Amino acid sequence: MSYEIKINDRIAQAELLSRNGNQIQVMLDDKLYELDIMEVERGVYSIIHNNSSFNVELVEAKNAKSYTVNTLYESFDVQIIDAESKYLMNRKKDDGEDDLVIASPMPGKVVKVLVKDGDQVKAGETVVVVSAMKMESEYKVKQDRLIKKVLVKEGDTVTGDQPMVIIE
Amino acid sequence: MSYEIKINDRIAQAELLSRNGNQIQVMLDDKLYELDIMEVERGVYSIIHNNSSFNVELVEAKNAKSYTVNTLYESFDVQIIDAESKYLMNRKKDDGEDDLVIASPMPGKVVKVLVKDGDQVKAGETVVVVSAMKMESEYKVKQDRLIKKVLVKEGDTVTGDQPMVIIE
Amino acid sequence: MIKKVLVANRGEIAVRIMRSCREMGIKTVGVFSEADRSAMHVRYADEAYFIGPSPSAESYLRMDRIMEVAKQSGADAIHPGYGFLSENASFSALCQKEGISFIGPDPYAIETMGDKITARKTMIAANVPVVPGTTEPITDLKKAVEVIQEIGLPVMIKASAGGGGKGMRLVKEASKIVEAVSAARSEAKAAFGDDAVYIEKYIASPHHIEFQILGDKHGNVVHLFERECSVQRRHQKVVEETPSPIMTPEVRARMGEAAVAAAKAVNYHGAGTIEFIVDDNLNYYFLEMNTRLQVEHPITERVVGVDLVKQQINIANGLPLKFKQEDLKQSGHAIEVRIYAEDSDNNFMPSPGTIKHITEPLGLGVRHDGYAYEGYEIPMYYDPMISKLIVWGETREEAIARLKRALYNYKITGVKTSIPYLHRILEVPAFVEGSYNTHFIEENQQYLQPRTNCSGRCEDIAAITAFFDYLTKLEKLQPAVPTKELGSSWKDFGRKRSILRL
Amino acid sequence: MIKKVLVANRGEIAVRIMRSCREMGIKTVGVFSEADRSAMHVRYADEAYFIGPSPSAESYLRMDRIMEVAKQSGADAIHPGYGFLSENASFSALCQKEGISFIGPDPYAIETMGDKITARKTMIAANVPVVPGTTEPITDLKKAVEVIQEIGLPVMIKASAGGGGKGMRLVKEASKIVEAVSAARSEAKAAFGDDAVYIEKYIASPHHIEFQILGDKHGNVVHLFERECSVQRRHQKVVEETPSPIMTPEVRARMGEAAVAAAKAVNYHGAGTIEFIVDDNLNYYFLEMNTRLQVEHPITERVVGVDLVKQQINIANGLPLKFKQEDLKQSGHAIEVRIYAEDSDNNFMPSPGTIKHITEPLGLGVRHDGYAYEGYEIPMYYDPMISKLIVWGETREEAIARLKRALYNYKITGVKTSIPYLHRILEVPAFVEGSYNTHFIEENQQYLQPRTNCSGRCEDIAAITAFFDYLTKLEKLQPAVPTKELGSSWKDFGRKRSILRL
Repeated sequence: MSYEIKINDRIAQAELLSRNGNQIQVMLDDKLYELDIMEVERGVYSIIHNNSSFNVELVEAKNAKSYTVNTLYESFDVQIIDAESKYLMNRKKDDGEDDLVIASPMPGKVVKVLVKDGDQVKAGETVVVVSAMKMESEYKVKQDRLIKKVLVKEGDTVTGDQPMVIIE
Repeated sequence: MSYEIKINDRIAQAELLSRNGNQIQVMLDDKLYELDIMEVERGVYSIIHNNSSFNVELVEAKNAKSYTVNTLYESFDVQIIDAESKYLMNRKKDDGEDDLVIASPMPGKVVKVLVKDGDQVKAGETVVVVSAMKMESEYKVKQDRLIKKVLVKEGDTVTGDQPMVIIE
Repeated sequence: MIKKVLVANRGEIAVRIMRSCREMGIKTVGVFSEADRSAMHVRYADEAYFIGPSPSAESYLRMDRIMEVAKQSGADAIHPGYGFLSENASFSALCQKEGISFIGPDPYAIETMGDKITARKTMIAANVPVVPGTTEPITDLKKAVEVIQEIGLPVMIKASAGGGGKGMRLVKEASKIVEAVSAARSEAKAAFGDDAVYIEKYIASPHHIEFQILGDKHGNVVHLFERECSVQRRHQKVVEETPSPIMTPEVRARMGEAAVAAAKAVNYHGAGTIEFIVDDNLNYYFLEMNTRLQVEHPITERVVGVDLVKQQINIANGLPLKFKQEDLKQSGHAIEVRIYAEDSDNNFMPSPGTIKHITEPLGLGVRHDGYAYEGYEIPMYYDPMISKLIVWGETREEAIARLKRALYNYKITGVKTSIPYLHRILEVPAFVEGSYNTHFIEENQQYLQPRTNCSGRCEDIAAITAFFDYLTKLEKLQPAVPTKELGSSWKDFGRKRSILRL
Repeated sequence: MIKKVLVANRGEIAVRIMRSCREMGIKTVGVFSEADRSAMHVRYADEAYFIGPSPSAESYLRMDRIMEVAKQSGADAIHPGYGFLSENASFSALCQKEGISFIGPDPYAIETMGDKITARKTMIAANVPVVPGTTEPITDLKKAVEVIQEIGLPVMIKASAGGGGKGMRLVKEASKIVEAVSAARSEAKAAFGDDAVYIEKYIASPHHIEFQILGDKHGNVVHLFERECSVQRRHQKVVEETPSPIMTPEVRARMGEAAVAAAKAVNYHGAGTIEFIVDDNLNYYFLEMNTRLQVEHPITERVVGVDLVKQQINIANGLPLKFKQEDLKQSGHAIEVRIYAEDSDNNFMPSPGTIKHITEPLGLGVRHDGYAYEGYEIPMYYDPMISKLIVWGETREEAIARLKRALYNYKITGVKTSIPYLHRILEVPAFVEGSYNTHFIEENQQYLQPRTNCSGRCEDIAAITAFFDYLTKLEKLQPAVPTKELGSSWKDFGRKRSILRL
């Protein structure tokens, strides 16, 4: 089965052709890769390709299908796109620019909540302000929106990726 | 509920009296311990007792109820004894000295298998020889036994605690 | 003699201090805020006491709580580390009053050096060069011109009431003096309603070079040579090295003497640092004194071969310094980099979070002072520094190569770190040549942007690895393959074992 | 100049060599056996090649396979590390023949020093002191007595055909000579049917002290001072330190000269070690030469400030040594301990297995050379050494304190290690005083038994922690608490997320 894989801005076709222990054959777009691949530590892979040795670290991002992938000095955002992801991506496109959920990408403390359930907000309006390590970040909507549910209050500590406000 | 805990050769009564976040009260035999306990890394606990700071590492031994516990310079074998363990311990006593399964305590290579399914062996006879890091260990039976099933063959690599021979 | 030290700090420095205490057979007492229950210093200390909520003002800055713990635990000394209470004269005084040894200078030295104006006056009195300039506001054009001629060009004119660049003028040519003074004054008047100005020597290519000093309670003071700290971002040091690549033996000797004189001027005891601003011709001027241990102290320790924390404790114990100036020398080259939890490529945004995986660099010439561990959540309340990596080499060239090798092998996942950014700094030509000043980061932006070090193959392999991991996870969700038939005893055993394993 | 090095080894030494290569900008090629696919040296190398099954004879000792990989990868040099092919003259010769630089001495030096008798004769010719004794069997009582008088008492008489203590006699007094020789001979006759004996000077309190040397291809040889390696268990070094606590500057200078002479006697180039046996009066005798890098080389690197692997590569490149004898000096004190995966309290049984958790010691004066990582399974086919911990201190006392601090903070779970045993060694009075010889471990058994360092509280806390962990696991098996009601959008979102998370 062929999958679509999003690497930063590129979308590539990937298919696992064979697997025999550590030895795998993968077709990535029109290139055939024969790799010796092994998870040596949790989330750390050792890969030997044509006798070159690579260390690749995977950190799961938002969900099991999206990764931050670190190679020697580089970092890639990689997303595996299956039917469900496609559906969600299309739906998101239809909705315009906003995510349906405003989440803090990093842990912090909610400094200000500027809306309440049922509020109508205008494009560009700030919804919530979060402080982490003495820096404040403002979270805004990009379109006119209805505030469906506010999930945090001022003073709350939020973890990374914790939903704070649901909009419609 | 009170549990029996085996620490090396001592058997103690333990009961969790209360728990409030990291703060716990445990009765161990006739001593009351009020601890601040926290798993800080996988299998590593930080404990503060009367403001003394302890680091305790747990390594699961044969099963989820037995641990090797490392404190500063010491190592303890700790086993939680519940109804099931008691039953097994009693049964083992009835059986005499042998375990029903001969397992290698460490990874190694099977050098010799001296028995086959259905063999009758005498007390003290060697059943299997395992080599690890150039040292050979002989596994013997302590009583006259019937070999029920041999699970390994010469040249096999065994992991720690892997059953090799089942006896009756 | 000190037998138990309360370390009134957190993070890497708390652990670093406790290490030296342990080597000296001294017991340690840690204190912690709510956010720090699982922090390494709590785990490393012999005793640990909770002192309050996460914000520093409610915990690590609470002198009363800390003093209470000192008494409760029977600590006979307090080490403040750096930051927090380390340069707080009242805390030093409180310790004095309570009869607990403060491992640092006395309140007088902290106070004198803590106030810029007093410090400047004290240095002038001690014949330590300061940046030439006026200490009193000038309200008169003629006086201003006179002063400028006295100081010598170039100079910077600054609005006395000012800030934000308003009323500031740089003057490089004699013909522009009058014009510049007038312009600055009228701009200051318009902006702040006050046309008084200060005049200061302008240093076009400033180097930040500091000297480590140690003074005992018997009046002996020595210096342990310099540290070059010109690689700074927003006045925050990023890379430090010793020896300074621009230093000469003659200037080093003279600056060292000035540093010792500066410390003696305030009867200094303990470890301290004299910061100088140095121009390209190696003219040096006193900037300020840090009356505590510096973050970058390890490079001095490595090149001079002295444990500065142990020296601090010995001094607090009233022992005389066991070495004289002539016993000390620099050997080889050391560099320190500070690893921050930050997204260096995204405006250096702090990146708090949980460390998922950490691989520390090892081997020859590598020292690592950190406090993070796998599963540790870097709290958002404090400085986002994770660790300091210190390398030593026979030569500067070797030290740079070694640092690159160490950074290459230093892996932290879970949070973004400054490691890639630091690696880029080490490859900037001006850094490699050792010819840089405090404008280094600003001036070398083109070298400091994220780059692609790896061919398309790298990207492909990254994609394939994620893909493979995903497939493996999917597979694990399938029902397990039925186990082989092994006879009834074996099945029994298997069942029993799976029960035992919960 | 060498651009790509094949490292024909595994474990910590392979990684250590690759580190120096990386600092020099040299590419590295790793080779691995079946058991080593996940080993650190495979991950660290730029390139990695599979060379055969796990047993060394079928992989790391396969000269042909290694040479094939060298050619396939375009490596221009091979570093053999220690062990495996490092002292194999044929391999050195094969490299010569194939035009690939062998980073080590030429076949002649390896061969000459590899054969005990030839080495002894070569040393005698070079005026390097050897242990006085006979090289030919003696079959005659009178001749035996003569030789003993020449060598001087005490001597050991050994059966020529012998072994297992049979036919061995220690003679301390002149009056017992004839009796002892006769007894040894008749015992030897009875046991082996041959009454020939050897006679050797007996050293009652032997110290194992070795000198590091470096020789280039231009005839320059220097020594990098001594290493004291008398803490041995079954001839296996356990703790090494430099300087030796029994050394004097005069003897050091003379032994250094002897070491240089020994190396010159075989036109040695590369890094090598001259091992001496030394008595309590500092009489020293050549024991053997190791024509390779030693396991304990890092203590020399630390105290002398030289990267020995880089020197080896420079020498292989044909460069002259960049320092003379008078440029080298020792500064401070360094100690190395070897961390083994073993059960030291259970007859030192090897303890292979999977590393579950590892916390490496950090901070001032600590070097760590290892190759294990979390999740790594230590294979059963090779030496069970996990890592080497090297510390430096201004003084021997500080180095010991630092080593104890580092061991305290070094945690490895999953396998048993020698860490607690090493800690006990550091507290043995004879070690603390620095007055020990190769009988140290034997003679100090009473100090080396496992002890209880902790009160009954420790045991209780161990029990409670396990108990608590068990209860927590039990709890996790209970059905989860239902999630809070958060409105339909939120529930939808929650559901979606849990799907996304698989």
